[in-house]
Amino acid sequence: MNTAMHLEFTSQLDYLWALMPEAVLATGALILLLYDGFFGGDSSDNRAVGWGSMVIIALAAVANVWLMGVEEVGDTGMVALDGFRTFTNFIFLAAGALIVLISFDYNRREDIKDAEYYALLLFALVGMMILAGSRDLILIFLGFELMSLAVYVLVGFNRKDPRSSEASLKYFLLGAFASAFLLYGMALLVGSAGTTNIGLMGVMLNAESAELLTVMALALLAIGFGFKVSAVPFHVWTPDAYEGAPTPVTAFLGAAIKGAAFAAFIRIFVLGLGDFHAQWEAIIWWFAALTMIVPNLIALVQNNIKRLLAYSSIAHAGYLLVALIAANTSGMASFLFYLIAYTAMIVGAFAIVLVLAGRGDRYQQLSDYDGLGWSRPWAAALLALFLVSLAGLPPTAGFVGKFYILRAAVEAGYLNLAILLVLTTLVSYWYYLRVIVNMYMKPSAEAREGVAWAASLRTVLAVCAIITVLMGIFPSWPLLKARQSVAGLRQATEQVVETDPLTRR
Amino acid sequence: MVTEALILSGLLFTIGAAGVLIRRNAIVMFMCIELMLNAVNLSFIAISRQVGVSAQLFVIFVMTVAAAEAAVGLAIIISIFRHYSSVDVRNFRLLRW
Amino acid sequence: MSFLNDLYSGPWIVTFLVFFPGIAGLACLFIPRGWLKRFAFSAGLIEFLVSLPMFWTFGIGRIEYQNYVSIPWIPDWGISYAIGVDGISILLFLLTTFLLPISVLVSWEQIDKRERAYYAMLLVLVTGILGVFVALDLFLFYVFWEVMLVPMYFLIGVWGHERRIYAAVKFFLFTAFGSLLMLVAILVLFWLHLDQFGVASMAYPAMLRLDIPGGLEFWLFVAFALAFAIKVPMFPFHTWLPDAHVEAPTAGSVILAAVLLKMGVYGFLRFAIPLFPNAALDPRVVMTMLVLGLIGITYAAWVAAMQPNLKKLIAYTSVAHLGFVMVGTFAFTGTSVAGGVLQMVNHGVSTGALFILAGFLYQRRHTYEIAQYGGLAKVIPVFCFALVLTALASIGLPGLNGFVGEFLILVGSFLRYPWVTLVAATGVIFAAYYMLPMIRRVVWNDLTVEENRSLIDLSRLELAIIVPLLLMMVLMGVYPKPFIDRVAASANWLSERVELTIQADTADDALAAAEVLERSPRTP
Amino acid sequence: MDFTQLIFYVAAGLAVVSSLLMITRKNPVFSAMFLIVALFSIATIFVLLGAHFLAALQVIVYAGAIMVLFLFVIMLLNLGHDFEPDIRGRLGWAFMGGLGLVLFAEILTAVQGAPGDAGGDVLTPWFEAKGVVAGVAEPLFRDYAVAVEITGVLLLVAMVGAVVIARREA
Amino acid sequence: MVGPPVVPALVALAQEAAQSAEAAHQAAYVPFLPSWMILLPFLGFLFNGAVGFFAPQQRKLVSVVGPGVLGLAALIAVVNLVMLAGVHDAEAVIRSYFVWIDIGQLRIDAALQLDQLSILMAVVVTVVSFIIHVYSIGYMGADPGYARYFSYLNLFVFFMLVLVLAANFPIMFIGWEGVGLCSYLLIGFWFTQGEKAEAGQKAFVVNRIGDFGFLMAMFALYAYLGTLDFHTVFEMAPRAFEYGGAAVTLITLFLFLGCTGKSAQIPLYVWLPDAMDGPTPVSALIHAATMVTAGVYLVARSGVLFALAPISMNVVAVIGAVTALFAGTIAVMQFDIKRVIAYSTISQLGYMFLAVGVGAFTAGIFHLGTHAFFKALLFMASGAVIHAMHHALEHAGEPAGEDMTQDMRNMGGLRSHLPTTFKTAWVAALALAGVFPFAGFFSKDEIIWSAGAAGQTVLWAIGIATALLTAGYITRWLVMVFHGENRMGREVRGYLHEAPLVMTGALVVLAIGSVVTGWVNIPEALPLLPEFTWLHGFLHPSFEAAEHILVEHLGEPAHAAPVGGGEGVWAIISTVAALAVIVIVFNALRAKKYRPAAEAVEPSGPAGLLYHKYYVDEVYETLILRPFRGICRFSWRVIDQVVIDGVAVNGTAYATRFFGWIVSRLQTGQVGTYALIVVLGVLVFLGFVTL
Repeated sequence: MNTAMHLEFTSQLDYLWALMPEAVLATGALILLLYDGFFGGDSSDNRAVGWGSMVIIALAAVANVWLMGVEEVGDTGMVALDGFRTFTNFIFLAAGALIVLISFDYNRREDIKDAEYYALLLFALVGMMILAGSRDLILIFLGFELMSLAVYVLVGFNRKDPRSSEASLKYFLLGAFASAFLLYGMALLVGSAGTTNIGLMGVMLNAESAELLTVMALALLAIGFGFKVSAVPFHVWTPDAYEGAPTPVTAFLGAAIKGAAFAAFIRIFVLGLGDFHAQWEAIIWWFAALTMIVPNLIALVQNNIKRLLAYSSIAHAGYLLVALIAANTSGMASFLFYLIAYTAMIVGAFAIVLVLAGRGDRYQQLSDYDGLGWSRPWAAALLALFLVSLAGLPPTAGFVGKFYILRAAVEAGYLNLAILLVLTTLVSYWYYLRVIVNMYMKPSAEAREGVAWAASLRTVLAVCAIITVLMGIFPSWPLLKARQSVAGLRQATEQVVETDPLTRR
Repeated sequence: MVTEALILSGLLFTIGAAGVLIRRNAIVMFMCIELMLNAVNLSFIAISRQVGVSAQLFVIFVMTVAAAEAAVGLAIIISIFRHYSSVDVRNFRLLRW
Repeated sequence: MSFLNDLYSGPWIVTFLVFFPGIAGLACLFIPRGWLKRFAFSAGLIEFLVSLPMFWTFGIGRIEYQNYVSIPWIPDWGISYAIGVDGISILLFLLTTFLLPISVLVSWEQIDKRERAYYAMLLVLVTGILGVFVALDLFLFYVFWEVMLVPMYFLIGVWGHERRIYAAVKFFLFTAFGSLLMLVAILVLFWLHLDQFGVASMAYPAMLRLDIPGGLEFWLFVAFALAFAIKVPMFPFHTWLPDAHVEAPTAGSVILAAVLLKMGVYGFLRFAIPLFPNAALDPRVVMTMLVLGLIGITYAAWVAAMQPNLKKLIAYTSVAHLGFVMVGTFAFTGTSVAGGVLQMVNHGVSTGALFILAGFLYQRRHTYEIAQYGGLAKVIPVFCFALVLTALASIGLPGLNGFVGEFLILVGSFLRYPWVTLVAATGVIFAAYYMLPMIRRVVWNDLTVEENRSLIDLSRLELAIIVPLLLMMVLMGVYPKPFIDRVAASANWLSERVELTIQADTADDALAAAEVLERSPRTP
Repeated sequence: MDFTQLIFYVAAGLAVVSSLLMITRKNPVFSAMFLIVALFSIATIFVLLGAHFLAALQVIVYAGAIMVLFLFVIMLLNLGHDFEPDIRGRLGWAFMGGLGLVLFAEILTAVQGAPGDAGGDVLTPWFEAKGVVAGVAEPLFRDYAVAVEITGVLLLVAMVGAVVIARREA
Repeated sequence: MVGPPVVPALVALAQEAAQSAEAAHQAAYVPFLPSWMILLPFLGFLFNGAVGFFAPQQRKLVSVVGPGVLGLAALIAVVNLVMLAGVHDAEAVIRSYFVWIDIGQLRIDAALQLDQLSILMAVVVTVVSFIIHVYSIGYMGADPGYARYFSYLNLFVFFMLVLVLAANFPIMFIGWEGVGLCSYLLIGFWFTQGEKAEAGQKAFVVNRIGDFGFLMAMFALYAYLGTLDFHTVFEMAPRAFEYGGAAVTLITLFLFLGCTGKSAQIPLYVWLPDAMDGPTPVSALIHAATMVTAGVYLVARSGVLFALAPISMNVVAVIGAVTALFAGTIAVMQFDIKRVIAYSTISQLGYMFLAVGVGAFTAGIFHLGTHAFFKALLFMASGAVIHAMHHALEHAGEPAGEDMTQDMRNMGGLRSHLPTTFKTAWVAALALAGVFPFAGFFSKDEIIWSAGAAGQTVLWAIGIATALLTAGYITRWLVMVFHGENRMGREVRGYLHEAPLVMTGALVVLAIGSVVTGWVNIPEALPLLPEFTWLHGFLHPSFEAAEHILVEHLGEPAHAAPVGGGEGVWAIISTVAALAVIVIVFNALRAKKYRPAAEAVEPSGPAGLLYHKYYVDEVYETLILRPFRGICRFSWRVIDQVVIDGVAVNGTAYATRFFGWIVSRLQTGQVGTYALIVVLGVLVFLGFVTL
């Protein structure tokens, strides 16, 4: 790696190099489509395509490893080449792989044969990676839409199920609606900055005397991203989409998509527009506060496990928003760490929900989980583990992640948000506990047919559980990696928080 | 004229947004969104006078995206119509609370 | 024996003791059902026997942490696995290991469903508790503090009585409420350390050197104090306790009362007061805490006197007893602090025994209603003997353990707060007022309930459970000196050191004072 | 008021009126028609603002392709009649209208800070130098080639997605 | 820092005191097996307790071991007394066995202090206990809890000896509470009867109020002096405390609060009459002879402190005198054979407090000793009567509840059936009435005289009045029980018979004691008698310091009664008056026809007031207990369940959930609503930045 390749972005070919993992994925997805078109025929199973996509993801990961050795020269390239990007790429790829693995079972059970499922998953990954790795508004927009379009379709992929279609429609309509706002914000931003390059905006705009137009643009931009990361009050689509979507896609929505949106959010707001911290802080503060409070409250009255996890996922977006507003190294590193932990636990949780729901996703009510702890001890124990981790109790990854976010918040002086975070966490304990109560403390529900635990699914669960526990007990290495990945990203952001953290809000 | 165009863009954007709120027909709502996108395009065009051609390039991508969205969106609408025999969003309330 | 000496003066014995129950607990999940009980008990017994020599190898009169070990855990955040015992923790530590085999044994006959998970939870719980008592790193402390919540939650919620779910959730949320705010405070401390010394550290000794701005110090103290006050529990944060106690299975109640509550006071002694001396010993704060302690003593006694439910009564007596301890803690003389620690151990033994005895009754009659009993001395005299003795120990009859702690607390508190002590001492009267009627209605009186005629007296197993506790009560009452000796030096040191920190006006002086009195964590 | 401005206001008025009509007509087909009118008006303004190429695109892509697609779907689903009361009641109208006014007011406030015509015109010299099509194409394929590539993927996704999701269940 | 700091100078004092304590070790008196004195009863307790657990039917061994250990202990005590009496002004010997509590400055040894006062008390305790143990063999012979009974009794003596022999306050407190515990256990010995168990509980709780005072006194003493050892405390006190100062006054008042509880003085006397529910030997031992006198012992022991606090002395004297009179009047109208004596005990204890309150410590201890004998005798005589009544009623097949066996209205004319009991009861009564030459005459006379000599005219007068009252009620008691017509059925009467030998033997021994114990201290003032102030001389070292302080501040006691006349004159007057009262009452009552309790009408008017004990229990119940229970109930039902748990805790939870529900209603599932929410959000946030 010492002989690092340097990219200067003097020609468009450089971008191809810089987008190597994305290119691998996209090409792979295309090949898969072609393969399916020519050889797939009427095969009753789309598993071959699934394994193919696993291979492609692995190749993309290799490409990403290669990317780690590439350095960029100059700082205005449309595509970033930094630790942040490779780190998030890895997480997205890993999440994608996990989702592919849990999809096998689901697709067979729900009789979903279209190979396009996996191709779209890969395309969504491409979109996410572009989204998280770009520095240009156009690329961000395109990545955004690429990801969204693929996911709109994925959400509605279970065509037999009206819930799936409904979820897809709601997601699509509101997503497009929010895109318009985002785009309007971009327009105004371009108008006031005169450039589409995020890196240059800080130079072009004077943060000290920011015009109303810029502030407005920032607000619209924040709203657009707020929609994607489901920040309250733009979260309204989330529970419906999560509940209706095929469960693997729900996991994908919860883990990777939100992560990608957040990565872009952070890249634009912290890295690109960190100088405008004072301008966007108020908005994000309210986002964070509301996004912690509202979903945690609503989740208390949920009876559908998927919906409950959906609200839980919104609440986690709130916690991540705290990391975002902290806008310091800790904040970004904690985001990366949290992303790993969160991906592991949310995918794990949904994987169990997926299996237990049975054919046609019938068993999704909390009451269906009664007594599960004793009739299906492993499933229940794992679900309990993931829930405990989501709740942020030690010794799980969720705790360390939350701790890191809190640390970032305290360092940046957002004691009020830190306190709000822990209080809402307290509320969240309540509904996570409800699931555990049902599983362990209530008499068993009536017996139902056994479920098959495919090897792929068991692998996913094992991986998620190990990550959840190991990162809870020995978080050093990922913490180090997370910190290294954001080290030196942007010195200026450190100045934002230089003042005494305890005298500010 | 740029300012006027921007104001017009804002007005159209607002009308589009209001349309989304007012209508209950999924297709018409989607059309309203298209109008909003077009309003944004108008903004881009207006500001490209000062910013340069890159803002116009943006419009090209927006248009492409809008086309892609239209394809996917209408497909979704067709798909849901199969279930509900309706495109009235009031009927789509299996998922709530 | 030099091998033993080396072992017990070395750093790893405590680590072993902390994690052994947890590992054994996980092993429980895979033990054949037939072996399970014996396995769990053996694990508990081994734990206790291994821990027992610590009582003698503990260096009396030494104030530094013994069996100290500190190895980096999360170096990036300055977090290390740092543990050690001193006079404040050693007795609580040993109390926990002492009660472990007993609570396992108690469960032998009372738990008849989902046994594997039960013993696993019980043992894991003990790991959490032991960890709390030895952790010398704030992060580690917090981890253990929370880790212990989950198994306790399961113990109450799965193996409890009718309203177990309510009680379990209440317990969990209530205690988590306090600890989460403490987490924020810990992070602020962490940040302050980073700010003042440029080094990330969570080490407890390092935190003692911090120079915390006045207003902030108060709020940090409040955050810590809230967590601990809930755990103690102090009035008005006590209402989770009766519910948790009543619904928990016997062993759960025993651990809860005997050890878990102590974590609160321990937290005050180890963290809340030494870390924030100026806030904690601000006269207004002290008065508030003392008054709350006094309310705990009197009010809980009054409420206890009215309880128709045996377990609930005992639960409220815990609140009253812990009120005493809190008074001793915040009077903050060496004597009262030592008395407080001692009283915690005493309370652990006697209240633990009370819960066990209540459990024995429950096993026979499946009710905790006091009105359902009466005249038991005629049918089950041995049981009644144990109950009366325990009750007397609990109300602080001289010659039994309860008195010594109470006496030291009050005698120590009187030096500073005579009026507070005056009120606190009325607790002595109220103690008789709630406990004796219970005894009368259970043990004495006429045998009115027909079912009670056929009760059988304590079995051998039950005797094996209760006799060690009774012996401890008598031993600690008649010859408390060895126990006091182990606490005294640390208690005195603590109170002196904190006083000195307060007296030292400027930051420099405070640092100097801290430096002078700093316990260098060295391994002997 | 010179001629360009006159055209601008006419086109703007047309755009506003037709979009208002679009959101108020009960029949979706009418709505689509009015939207097309609005898009044409906007294309006119594009021309006035110097974006000739994009004006052409606007007509071709939007009016020509997208709106046809809309109409096609409306017809396909047999929604071309106006008895379906898909518009909110009077009260909803007023409320939503009010919200729209507020939104407009906010946008207006912000837009007033924009440089406007005073910001100069870099576009006219550029197009004069490069030509209308090349002026757009050159930066598009030079500086944003990668974006174009991505757009290709995007369109592929849209195509695949539309096919998959609209496909009748076997 | 609030509160009295321990002055460094006091540390020097403490060292000095320690040196003199060392000197005490070199005194000529070498205690004889002091630890065995207290260990023996304890071993007896263990043994009998074990028997009670494992072989409750075993009686023989218990009958030997129970009284046996006491006999040995008494022997040791007497030997020690003799040895001590042989050494002139022997210094106190402190035997320390192990360190009980040691922390910081506080060091409490498990130590015994052997000096004149404690040994004398030990002798009284062990001797009386031994006799009562023997008596119990007969009295409790048929009880199923025989071994348990003896184990309790042994334990009681153990604690009593700890109390008496302790060398510091905390160890004394162990004994102090320990005897309370045994009292509790023994009162409730027949626990299956609800009111007995309740009486025991009442005794315990009331005593705890007193103990609270004791504790506070200890804390204050430690705060001021830094030690709780008797020796050091009394050594340092005169220098550490200002005469009449607030500190020492408060300390002594707290101590006295403890005494009022244990020794049944106003206002805490209420438990003692109820304590009569226990077996009669228990009443004799604990509630007459030993435990209840612990308060007097404590005041005498802490004489130095009390001497320094004139206000406290006055309080002690006044409370004592008032209690004496008050309880005496109640005794006049009681019909329960034991209650009369119980109130009499309270009254006599009042006398003792009067004595120590006016500084006549020796007189107080003297009366304590004599009282132990004659009051124990009175109780045991009652016991014999009850025993007889019980047997007779049982044999006759009639209900033998306590209302039958103990109500004097059912008795009368028992002298022919219970001759020995009758005779010994008369001896005891005369002793109680203070008739020459019975023991009570000497001790009571000295108390009254001391009160007069101290210039307490009113108290002196009360003392005399009470003495006459005493003669009156005890004569009434005698008459109702033994004289006149037997008011039982003929059939029952036939079964009445004297108690067994162990019991009557014990009665006789005590009767002898009731006569001769008075002779240990014959004041010179009495005409015709040789002066023999052995007790004064013997106890002199124990009270020297206290008396020195008194003399220093109050001057020598006067040699004439407040209304003139010397000690001799008043002794004669009081004896004659008492005799006169006895004769008058005897004659007046012998002729009176009593109706059996079942047919009797309740007394009304002033007599009713006395009969109902001035309604004190009722007043306590109404004014203190009921409101207190109300507070308790309020605390639980309202504060705990409604305010804290209901509103604050569950209320928060419900509110949270409710808010959750409310907010969840926004998720209508309608895209229109969602769009509206989004737009509203946009508007708000844009407004946020634009405004």
